[in-house]
Amino acid sequence: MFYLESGQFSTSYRQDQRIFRLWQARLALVLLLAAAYTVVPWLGSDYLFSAILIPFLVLSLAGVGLNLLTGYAGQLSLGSAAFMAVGAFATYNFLLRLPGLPLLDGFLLGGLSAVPVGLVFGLPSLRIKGFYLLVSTLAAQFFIEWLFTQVPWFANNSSSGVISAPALVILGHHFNTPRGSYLLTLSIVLPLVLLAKNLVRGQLGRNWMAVRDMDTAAAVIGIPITRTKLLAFAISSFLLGIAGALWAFTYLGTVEPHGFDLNLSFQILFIIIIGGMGSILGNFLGAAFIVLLPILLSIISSAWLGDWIQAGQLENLQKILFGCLIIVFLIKEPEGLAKLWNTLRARAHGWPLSYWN
Amino acid sequence: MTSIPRPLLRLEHISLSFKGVKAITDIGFEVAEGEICALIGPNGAGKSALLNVINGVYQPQQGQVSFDGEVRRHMQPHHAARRGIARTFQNIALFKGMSVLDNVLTGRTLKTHSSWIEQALRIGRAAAQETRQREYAEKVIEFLRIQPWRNTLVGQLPYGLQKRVELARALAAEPRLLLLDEPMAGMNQQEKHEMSQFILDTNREFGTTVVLIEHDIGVVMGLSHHVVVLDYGKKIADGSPDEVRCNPEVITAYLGTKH
Amino acid sequence: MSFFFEVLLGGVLSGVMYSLIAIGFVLIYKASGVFNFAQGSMVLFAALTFVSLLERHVPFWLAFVATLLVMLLLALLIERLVLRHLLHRSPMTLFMATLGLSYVIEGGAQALWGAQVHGLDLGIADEPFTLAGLMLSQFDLFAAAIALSLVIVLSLLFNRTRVGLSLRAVADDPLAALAIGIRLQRMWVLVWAVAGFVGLVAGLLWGARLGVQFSLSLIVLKALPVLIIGGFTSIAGAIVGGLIIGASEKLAEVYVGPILGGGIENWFPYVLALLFLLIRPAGLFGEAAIERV
Amino acid sequence: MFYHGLKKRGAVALGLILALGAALPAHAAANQQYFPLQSYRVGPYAAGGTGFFGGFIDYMQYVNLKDGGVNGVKLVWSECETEYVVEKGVECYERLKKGLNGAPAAATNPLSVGIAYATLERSTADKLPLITINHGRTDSTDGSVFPYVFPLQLNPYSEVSAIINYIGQQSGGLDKLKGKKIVTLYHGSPYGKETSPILSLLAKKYGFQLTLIEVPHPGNEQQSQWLTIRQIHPDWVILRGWGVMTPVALKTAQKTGFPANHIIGNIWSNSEDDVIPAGSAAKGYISITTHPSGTQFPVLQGIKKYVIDSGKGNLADPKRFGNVYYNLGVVNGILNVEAVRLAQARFGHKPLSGEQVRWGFEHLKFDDQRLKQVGAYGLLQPLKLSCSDHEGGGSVRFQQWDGSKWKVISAWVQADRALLRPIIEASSHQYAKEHGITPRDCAKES
Repeated sequence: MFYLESGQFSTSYRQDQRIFRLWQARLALVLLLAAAYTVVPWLGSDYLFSAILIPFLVLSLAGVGLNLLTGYAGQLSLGSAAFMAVGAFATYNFLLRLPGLPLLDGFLLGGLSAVPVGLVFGLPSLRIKGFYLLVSTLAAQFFIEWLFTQVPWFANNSSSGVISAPALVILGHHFNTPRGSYLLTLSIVLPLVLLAKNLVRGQLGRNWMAVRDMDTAAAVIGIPITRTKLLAFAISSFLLGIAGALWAFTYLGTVEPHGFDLNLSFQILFIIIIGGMGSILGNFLGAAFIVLLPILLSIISSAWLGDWIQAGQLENLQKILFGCLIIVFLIKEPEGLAKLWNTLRARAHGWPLSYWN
Repeated sequence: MTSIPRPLLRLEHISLSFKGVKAITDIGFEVAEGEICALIGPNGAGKSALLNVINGVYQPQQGQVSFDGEVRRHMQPHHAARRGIARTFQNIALFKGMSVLDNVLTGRTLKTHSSWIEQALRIGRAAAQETRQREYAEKVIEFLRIQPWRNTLVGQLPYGLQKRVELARALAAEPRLLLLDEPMAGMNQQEKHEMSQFILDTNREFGTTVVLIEHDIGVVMGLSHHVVVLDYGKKIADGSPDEVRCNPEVITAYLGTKH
Repeated sequence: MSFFFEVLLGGVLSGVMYSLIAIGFVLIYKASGVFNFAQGSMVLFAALTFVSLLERHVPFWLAFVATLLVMLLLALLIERLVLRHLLHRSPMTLFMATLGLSYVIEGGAQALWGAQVHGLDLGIADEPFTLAGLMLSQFDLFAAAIALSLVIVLSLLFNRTRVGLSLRAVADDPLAALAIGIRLQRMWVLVWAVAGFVGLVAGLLWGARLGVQFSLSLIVLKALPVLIIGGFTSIAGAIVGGLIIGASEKLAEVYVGPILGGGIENWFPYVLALLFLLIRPAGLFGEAAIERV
Repeated sequence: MFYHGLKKRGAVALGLILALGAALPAHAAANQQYFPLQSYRVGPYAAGGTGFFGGFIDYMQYVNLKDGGVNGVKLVWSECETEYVVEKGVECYERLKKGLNGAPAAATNPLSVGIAYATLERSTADKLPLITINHGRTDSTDGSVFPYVFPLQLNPYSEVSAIINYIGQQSGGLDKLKGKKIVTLYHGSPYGKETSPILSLLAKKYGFQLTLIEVPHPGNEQQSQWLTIRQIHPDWVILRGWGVMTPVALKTAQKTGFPANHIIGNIWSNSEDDVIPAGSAAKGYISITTHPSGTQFPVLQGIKKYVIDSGKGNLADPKRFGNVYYNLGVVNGILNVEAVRLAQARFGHKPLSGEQVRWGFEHLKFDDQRLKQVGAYGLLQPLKLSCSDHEGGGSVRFQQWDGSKWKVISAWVQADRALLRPIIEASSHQYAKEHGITPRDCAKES
């Protein structure tokens, strides 16, 4: 049925600039969204919502955030979790200390408060490059983690230092159930991703890639390097901040500073490596991969080799597998699952002509 | 050559050195609006360095550059770009990870005035401008006949085409002054011919002033209205092709006899 | 005042330990331009292997040699399966590859030797004795001595031997090295193996301190600032950087910590390194990288 | 083994759940009570997890093999590795909470503060008891606000209070504490900080001089902290450690010349895995415990006879049988099974819902006689829970490491729970207010 798409020519640049040029793609998208809002909530179980879909959505958003910075603007960062932490704790405090503040505004403010932090730790990127920048982002990682552990005010002086989700209410509608949290998360993540997509296909996105590929040339054709880099840090940490708030409140429900540790940063980096640097779709693929693989592994093993492989060994196995995949992708497919997906589609277009493009 | 009534570009007493090593010594010349000026000279004569001075990649220790009447000692690359100076590089400086179209579109960056917020929301000027940029980019792509590769990653294109794409990116900025660093290096006669055609057409159709570096004397003489000859960072001749051709110093420099 | 010196000394001596880790990085970075994040897990792996052998009643030296062989094998595999396929890739890519590598090694180490904590006794007492009013421990001196001799050995290896010369050639310009017939692959294997050896030594000293266990792999995080300060390409730099980090973080913890509420050791070195970067991007001993336009 | 069979089929069922994303149709339950285990056997804290869940599983196994379950209701369980990571803990909780082949889940026992916090509200919503033995959220002691959460035996506040009382005893009376210097070295995390306010309170009350020193996570560098301690020259150091921090603390203490027998470790610094890596430096180190290690207790002998010797033991390393974490697992098993038994006495000898088991937990009562019956006299402290008190015990014993094993050196030392109660209630009521909970009236509860 793929060759139905033949004969669809863009007759205007407007048409050509659509995210989904083909009506099949657009239809598929509409169906997908419809399903996400109707069938899934109707059929889904608590497990599906709170153990798979919500983390998947949140991690996808976080992936987008990091991808703008690393995949598009070429600034390597290991501090993603720190910016997420800022978002989470800021949201918590805004909602706590400004009673009556609408929930969504709380999330928005949380994201915004991550921006200055991102800028501060992004400043060194103007002078240093490549993995030297790791130092700056790692500094962020450790400092922020320490700060939130250290200053009890951030956790409303609770002796445990743990912050827990406020009531998720929008216009008197409660979202605290797994199903509700899922719908809420979905409705926050999707528009943000759309914005990100618009950015990367617009002038700013091209400037980012230009800076990534060769910043001297970028400067020569009049791209303001400083501004472009800092914008990358700002927007990236904004998205990460909101992702952090979602992580804390629609996914886990409660979180402590160490919940945003280096491992989370790594996870997000892996999402974009596996999913595909410089791709928006890739973040979803990568997130799905990183959420599902461990679950499938453990289920498969306990189902079929439950006796002779014990839970612990499985975890090690999975660690090894992850590592290998990272390396394999870096070697074989630096553009990640997204690229594979596109090649697949290209094949499908060509079908039945197997040697198309 | 006598002073031009109203030069677009004037260099005066430019001297540049790296860690004490002199690259350019007291060079000055003028380029008239709308002319094609060629910089020639043996390797290491300081030609590329001079281009880098003109668009602010290097800061000269002495001398000043005046462009369109505006005099400045220190110019930042992006400022130069703003004033309408575009250039290509000796060893191609394209954005390898991006498609031909996107590369050309980056050339439009200074013509885009919508804020990133507008771009994100696709509101206000953003969408309309995006389309306008696209139209112009397509015009340039057509002009340089690289439509077939519109959506190819430049990294995958052959050398000759990459040179063309780089020219396209420069033209997309609608420059008043175009600096070309060996636009035909490593090309065969056929390609060189095409490239020269593009340069001439650019000069005629858009009235773009061109300063180019080229080794192939034949091409240079055919192409340019005005030739400046450098040797060991000094200017040894400056004039019309014919004047330069019979300049004894030039001959020695090129025949390489000691002096 | 003597307290100040005690803190300083203590810091310097734990700095020695950092240096040991950092040296491993420098070696690999010099020869293959890789910032090897997996160094930490290599330390863990080496130490775990060694201890597990000891616990299976393998005599000390035999265990040591066996572990060395294992590390050599590991280096071989890494070169074959990873580095070889990542020639001419960006440092960023290489770095991320080593990130993956660290996962593989950590997982493997635990799968192989289990996750429980092992004690390790090198037979050197870690009890304090006072020297000129300053408190010292034999173990510290021992560690310092080891580090020192390691540096001497390595610099001899680099400057005197033929292998060392070709190593430096590779470091300076891989292509040229290839041209004059140096086998790049072999050099890399060698360097990674040496790094493995350094890792083992570091692992033993740290292991004797902390017990051999998972968190050994975390000391990789201390090495990064050390490298920034010392420069990625200089063994001397690694030592000095280590000492600076060690001393300053301890002093900061003792004198600044209380003001900020303590526990600042995790991020202080990074902030310090950041300042260094902004002032002297090449580090103390590193060669400044010149960018061609 | 038959319960493995169950595990398999259960997992396949879970596979289906995943595939369909739909709830598993709960077909008629076999006569089984299910325990979902969010265990951790790898990662930095594997030592604790392996021991604890080993003991827990072996005890349930013992009950199955010896009595054929609880009143004929077989105990079944399945493990899900959390690696002590909160997200994984949540995933496991959601995966396992539905029960196994219709066998309903009795209670969850994540041995992790983080996971406990993350699943606290879920447990309440799902009506599934959340057991946080010796740890967890202090104010969940107030069962009127936290009906489904049980910090059994000992909550963090009682912990420090008991330690101070012990130090009091040692110095010959709490009044002698005046002017004493006590340093608390704590892990740089919410867990580590949790007891600081209580310590300060006690310091004010008894007039001892308290210094709080933080060790940044994970704690494998403590030179500066111990030099500071040496500077202060305290009478006692209270060690609130976790994972690698404890052995390193002991090593560094030795290195800086502080005597191990004046360091008192808290409940998570009290296992063999904490001291063995420190080698000789740990000799003389004192720590609290809610249960002695050792295998002399009848219940452990029983486990040996029925489980270990018949090769059905869960431990890969037999040396760990009877160590602190293992015995904690056994104690935890005893408490869980007893809760099921009590609940059955009320709701009938059949598989019970979490809600019913909760009743059992709330009415847990162990006096010496009952302890003797289950063969845990001296292993488990006498305790009695109620609607308002979900902790029950609140007393600890002190043990000292002699270089090869722990020796119990004190009788049960009670925490000053009367003193702590108002603080706990203040906090629990604040929680109730934040979350719009109206506390149960415990007078009405039966």
